[in-house]
Amino acid sequence: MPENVIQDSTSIQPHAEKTSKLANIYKFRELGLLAFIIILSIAVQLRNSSFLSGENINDMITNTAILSILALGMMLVLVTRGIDLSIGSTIALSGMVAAQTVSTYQSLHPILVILLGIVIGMVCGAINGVLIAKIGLLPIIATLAMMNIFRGITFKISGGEWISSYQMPESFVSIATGTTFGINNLIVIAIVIYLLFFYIINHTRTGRQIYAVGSNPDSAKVSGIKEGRILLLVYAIMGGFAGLSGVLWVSKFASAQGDTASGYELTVIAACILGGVSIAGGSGKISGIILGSILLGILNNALPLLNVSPFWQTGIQGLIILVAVIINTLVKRGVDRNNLMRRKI
Amino acid sequence: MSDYVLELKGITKEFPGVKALDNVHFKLKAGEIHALMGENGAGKSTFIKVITGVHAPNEGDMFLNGEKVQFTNPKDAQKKGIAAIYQHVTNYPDLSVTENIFMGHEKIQKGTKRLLWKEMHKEARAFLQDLGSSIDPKSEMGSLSVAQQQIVEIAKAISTNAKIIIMDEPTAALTARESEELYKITERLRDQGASIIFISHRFEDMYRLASRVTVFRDSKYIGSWGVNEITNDQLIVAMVGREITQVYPTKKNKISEKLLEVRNLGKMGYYADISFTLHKGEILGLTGLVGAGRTEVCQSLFGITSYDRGEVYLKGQQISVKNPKSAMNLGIGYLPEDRQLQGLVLDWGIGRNITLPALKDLSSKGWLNEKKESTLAKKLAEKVHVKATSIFDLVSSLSGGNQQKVAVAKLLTADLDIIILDEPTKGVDVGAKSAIYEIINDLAAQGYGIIMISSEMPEILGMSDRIVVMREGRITKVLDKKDATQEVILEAAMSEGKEKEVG
Amino acid sequence: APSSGGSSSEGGAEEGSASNKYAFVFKNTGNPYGEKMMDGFKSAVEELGGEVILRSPDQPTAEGQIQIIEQLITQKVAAIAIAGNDQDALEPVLKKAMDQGIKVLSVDSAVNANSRHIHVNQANPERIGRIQIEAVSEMISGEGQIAILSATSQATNQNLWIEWMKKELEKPEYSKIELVKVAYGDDLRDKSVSETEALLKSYPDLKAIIAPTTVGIAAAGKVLTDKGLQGKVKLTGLGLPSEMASYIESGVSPWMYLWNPIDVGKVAGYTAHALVEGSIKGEVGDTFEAGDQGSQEVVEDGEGTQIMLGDPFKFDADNIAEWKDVY
Amino acid sequence: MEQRTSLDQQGYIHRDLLDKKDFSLKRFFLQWEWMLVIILFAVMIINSNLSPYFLNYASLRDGTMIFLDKAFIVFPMAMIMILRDIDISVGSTVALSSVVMATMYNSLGVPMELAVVICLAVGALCGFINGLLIVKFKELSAVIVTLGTMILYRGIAYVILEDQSSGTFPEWFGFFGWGYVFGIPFILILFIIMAILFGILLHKTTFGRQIFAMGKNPTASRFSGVKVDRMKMIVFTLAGLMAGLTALFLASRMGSTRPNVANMYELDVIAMAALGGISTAGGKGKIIGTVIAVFIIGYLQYGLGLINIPAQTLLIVVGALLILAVAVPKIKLPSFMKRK
Ligand SMILES: Nc1ncnc2c1ncn2[C@@H]1O[C@H](COP(=O)(O)OP(=O)(O)OP(=O)(O)O)[C@@H](O)[C@H]1O
Ligand SMILES: Nc1ncnc2c1ncn2[C@@H]1O[C@H](COP(=O)(O)OP(=O)(O)OP(=O)(O)O)[C@@H](O)[C@H]1O
Ligand SMILES: [Mg+2]
Ligand SMILES: [Mg+2]
Repeated sequence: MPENVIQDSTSIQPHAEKTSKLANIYKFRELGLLAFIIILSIAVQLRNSSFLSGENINDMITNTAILSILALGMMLVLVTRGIDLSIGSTIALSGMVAAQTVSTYQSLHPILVILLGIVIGMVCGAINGVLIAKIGLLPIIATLAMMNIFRGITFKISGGEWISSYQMPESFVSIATGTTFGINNLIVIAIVIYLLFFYIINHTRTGRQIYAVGSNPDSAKVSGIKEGRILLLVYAIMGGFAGLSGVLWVSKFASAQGDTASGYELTVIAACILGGVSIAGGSGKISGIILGSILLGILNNALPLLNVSPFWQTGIQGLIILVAVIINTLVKRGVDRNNLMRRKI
Repeated sequence: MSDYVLELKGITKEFPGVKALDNVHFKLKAGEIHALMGENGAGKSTFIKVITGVHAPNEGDMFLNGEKVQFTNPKDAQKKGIAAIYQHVTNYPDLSVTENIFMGHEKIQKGTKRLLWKEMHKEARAFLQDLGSSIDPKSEMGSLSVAQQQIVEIAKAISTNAKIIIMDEPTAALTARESEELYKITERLRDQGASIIFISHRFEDMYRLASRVTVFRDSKYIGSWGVNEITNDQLIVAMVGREITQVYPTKKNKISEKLLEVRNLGKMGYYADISFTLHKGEILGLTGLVGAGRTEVCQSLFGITSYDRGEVYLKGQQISVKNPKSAMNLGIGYLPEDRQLQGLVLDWGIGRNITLPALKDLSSKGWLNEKKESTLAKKLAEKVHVKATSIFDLVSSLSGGNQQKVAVAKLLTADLDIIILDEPTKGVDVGAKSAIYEIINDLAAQGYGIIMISSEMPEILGMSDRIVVMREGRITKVLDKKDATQEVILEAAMSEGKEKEVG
Repeated sequence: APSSGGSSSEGGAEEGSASNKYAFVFKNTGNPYGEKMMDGFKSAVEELGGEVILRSPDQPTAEGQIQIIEQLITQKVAAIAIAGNDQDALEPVLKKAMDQGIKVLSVDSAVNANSRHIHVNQANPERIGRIQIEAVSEMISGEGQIAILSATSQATNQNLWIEWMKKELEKPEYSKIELVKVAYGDDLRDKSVSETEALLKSYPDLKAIIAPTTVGIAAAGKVLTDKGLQGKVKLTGLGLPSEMASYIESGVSPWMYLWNPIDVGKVAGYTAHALVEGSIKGEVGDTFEAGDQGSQEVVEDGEGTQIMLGDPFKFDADNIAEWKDVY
Repeated sequence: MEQRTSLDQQGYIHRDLLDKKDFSLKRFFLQWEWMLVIILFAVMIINSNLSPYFLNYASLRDGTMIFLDKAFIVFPMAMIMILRDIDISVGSTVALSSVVMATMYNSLGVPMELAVVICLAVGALCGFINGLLIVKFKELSAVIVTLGTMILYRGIAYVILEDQSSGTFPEWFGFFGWGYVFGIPFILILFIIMAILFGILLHKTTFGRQIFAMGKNPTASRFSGVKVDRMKMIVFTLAGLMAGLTALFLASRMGSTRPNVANMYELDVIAMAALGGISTAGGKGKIIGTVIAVFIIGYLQYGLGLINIPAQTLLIVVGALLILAVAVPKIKLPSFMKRK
């Protein structure tokens, strides 16, 4: 029913309440995805009962932690209508430098190594940011080019060598394997970052400005938001996360190579997309990317558990990703339709 | 202290290739509502953006309470108590109403820098209620109707405690009734001590609200008058540079056989039981409040959206319109409501825009004949009197009225029987308006059947042969020209009819 | 196929052999195993007075190698030694090279017999396969479930080795050993980790994992270490000493195998030289002196010929320390 | 420029609109494509100074052959980018169509001629499915859909061939990848033909005009009677078809195929299109630009390969070139170099 905007508020009250309840359901845009994940989990559990065991869930979350950190950064980038294809290379670069550093300075404190990785990543991200925000290159082109450049640099500085676990001090390897309060450090780091960014995104001015820039860049200008600075910030954050992930990655696998995380950017983007982040910018929620990352994590974990032929795994993953986004779309459409049905004409 | 809260002297603003403002003056007294008028492209919006610091002027000075100021960005202006509601939507569709209101001056806890959501929601609700609206501050901006968004924009201006509020064509998207509410709000703001600059192409707005009026023409300052010091005709001359004797041209059209018959058309959630007829040479006015469903009905006839019930007959034959192309092949054309989004390719030239619907006729076996294209484009652009130098001028460089003329010219490429015009004069100045009316009348005289959607009462009354009134997705009244009065139409558009669940 | 259309063989069959350039094309760049092999190749060729070109594509693809080989043909090198990313896909371009008088040999990962003069085989696949089973049997005292974690690739000899492992398992002395699954980690760290974890969960009684791939064995070593399964689940296979050093020292993998890529590279260098000099033709029975690698003989290999190096080398806690810094 | 004005019967100022553009030398030479030509020349000159092997007919001819396969996809990708979309499934489409072709011929005994047709058909079908999904689920953007099908198509290729390669095609099939006509590589001839066809399609036909219109303003195009859905499906199908063509050349060049060929081709193709002046912001670009860009990247890689530059340096050089080429005009000539 059309709302005649300026009306005495009494006559419109009940109607407004009704729509806002519907709107609340609609607001949880990842409803379809959540349902999909639950059904998938049940199906997997029926086939292999160790799936929902504590140990497996722990493994699954540990393995998904890095992905989810990256997805958070990518969400911010996507929200500003951008994309970052260079993160796989940034991961490799920061991981390689960090590994080389610890192999030389064995006694370096892990926190410093993490900081080093973050700084390297932020520099990479800031380069992207300058190209995009200051020079005005399209994100996809700028980051595509930097993807090549960062990867090339990684190969150069590694000189074709890998850094192996025996060269890494125990303190470094335990970044990824150690626990805090009985929880794996990777999970702890991811949770801390998520809490921090939940706060930044939803409760600080800068966080909201990121969404404003993505939602309508022109009005952002009119509101006096410095678009360039926001973009720079977002790419620097993405880079910082990639740098951090590089350290975590190398620590987790106890090996640093030139081709680490090659092509991983697409996995990260897939997690965001599954989580309902819009490529067109402006919208994307933390709850969504958590679900998106979890779905990918489940796929990576469950397919081997189900004894699926390795040659079918890629195909099944692609199919499930497609089906999941399509189901989510259909559910959203259903909610919209439902809203319409209830409208009185 | 000066007499004027705001004074601008000798403002010049150039864009590459365009001088949008040429040595313009303006004075705003405390507590007045000052109308700013002028043709499309006269430079009004640009002027506003200079005031608010969006554009830096090339020359000229600005004084605030007698004190010289220079804004380098909109925030400076905001801090000095200037707020603007811009002509084109400048909101954030993905963000909540509260955020839209407080963007740029959020409430922040000192120290932690945390946003105080609760306070902001509460305050936003209060602002909106103050404006007589019950919009939920937590709802998403994009889900609101245009009029609701307008209210939010006003709430935003109020929320900054602005002393100077500028409204750039706030009534363009509103109906008479909604405009009336806006007038009241505006007056209340004035009574509370704000000074207001009000831009509009509607004379009603000016007479109803303003005490002074300033006119720009072709980027130049023409003059300022007290509203009572100047006659309507003088004002028009000031704006257009010539006299317009008659806004609504005399009719020359002859109504003959039935062209279109719509029977019981319905689309779940949008409209229901729509039945009407259209004859050759007839101008059928379609009116109602904003959101009454007029656009939806017409877009269904044009194949943009589907309908799920009812039949459409063209010259006695039942037709089904699958897409706009098939509608055009059947002889139905549609001039969209939003010309920038739906009507035109803004950074294309005039010529290419005009020929876009007719490419098939301009090509043999898909091969485009550019010579033929230029000829046709030139012919049609001249036919609707587009003001430009060549058919390669970018449409984005044209004023609103001229853009609309280009959009109309597009319709003339096809071999049509029926032309649907959706708010053809929205945001168009008087001069262009009367030109567009002239074109519409010509078309009717040539035997086109015309459906004209309009929310402007005088236009509907002045132009239509018959009038269909819609309310909440249903037709409430069909009137002959001779029976139509403002009161009858308003009543049909607003009275509470019985409601039925559709679905 | 390369000769269809006509004019591709200009440049002359004889002209190429006048050149003194020896090229080595590895699978991809940034791989220490490959770097070491190239080091060996380089030292051998330079000792013989040749000029060396070392190339690898940035991704391990046949497409990338084809481009490089075209460039090498244009440069009229004397010989190309290649670790193929695909058995068959390089055939047309390598045939074109051979048509122009360039000597072609594959190293480490063979290309098919049509596309090479000879293959330098780092170790006997039958021995590699059998020795793994012997090792695992010894580690688990001849009883229990085992699994294989492989890559999934055509370029390497993984499948051949696995076949030999299965053949070896048919022997009666291994009747109590059960091969429960062959998993594929795609030579990706993260995937190999997931696959290993899945193996451990699906087969709680698993006694040992054989991972005949360098990435896979290191990933498996990491998982076993992290899960504290050292001693419970044994690990062996083919791995880089540097990557595996910590797991061998900690006992997660009591021992594992590999050959010395430097030596493989050297032999490839001497072989290339011998081919170019014409002292061998790549036919069965040819023999030549391969510097410090001793005398080598060309033997049969399916439809083609090859030079077979010895058994894989065993790395264990006693010798790993001296190798981990080498490669 | 004289301005002819008159008053018509209603007293409007009536202007005669010009319908011919006068030729401006400045505008002609300030086109992006000239910048590309200059870069191409620079690359050629540098290369011939670097390597004595570069500048001779046989070298250029064979050098050209090896980088052209994926270049066919650049044309439809340019169209897709003009539509403000992107297709990242083309690499997987190449893999799937070549794998199906090889399986048809090698395992199912289908004659090779038919298998070739099937290869193209499978490519087109993959593209068609992309188009269909994009059109049916408008809420999803093309990136999302093609990201899904990228994984799916490659997955299907793995299901078909597992980890095997499938090869041994008939002798004549080698002609695609290695054949010459009058001493010119067949692939080059076909590439030029395709460039001309796509150039005409995009710049001289109603179809092309509608593509540009959709890129600039899809809504207005729809309201103007452009069948936007159908256009999209056609363009994505064309992308699939060209991927099928690439599959032919690739399979022919390698004499076999396997599921992991053409990995990440999409990124190379996008880079070529971007260098060629196709803007992913939509509505802009010329086929000739993409053609020059293909040769720039191709010869750059080939030339540096001839002096045996390591692959990692090549990565850096190509990345830097891409950045410089798109950044330089933005920095120096903001108002003129805008392509129009
Ligand atoms: N932003 C919106 N959100 C939800 N419903 C809307 C929105 N805008 C319009 N509607 C509904 O859609 C239906 C049709 O709107 P439509 O725009 O066709 O009406 P209209 O009479 O043409 O109005 P207008 O004068 O604005 O063109 C109405 O019932 C209206 O309530
Ligand atoms: N950013 C810009 N770049 C170039 N030209 C511009 C820009 N903004 C406005 N113009 C041009 O400046 C002139 C004045 O435009 P402006 O929007 O101020 O007119 P207006 O009086 O508000 O018209 P309307 O009544 O249609 O809103 C027009 O010719 C317009 O095309
Ligand atoms: Mg304006
Ligand atoms: Mg409407």
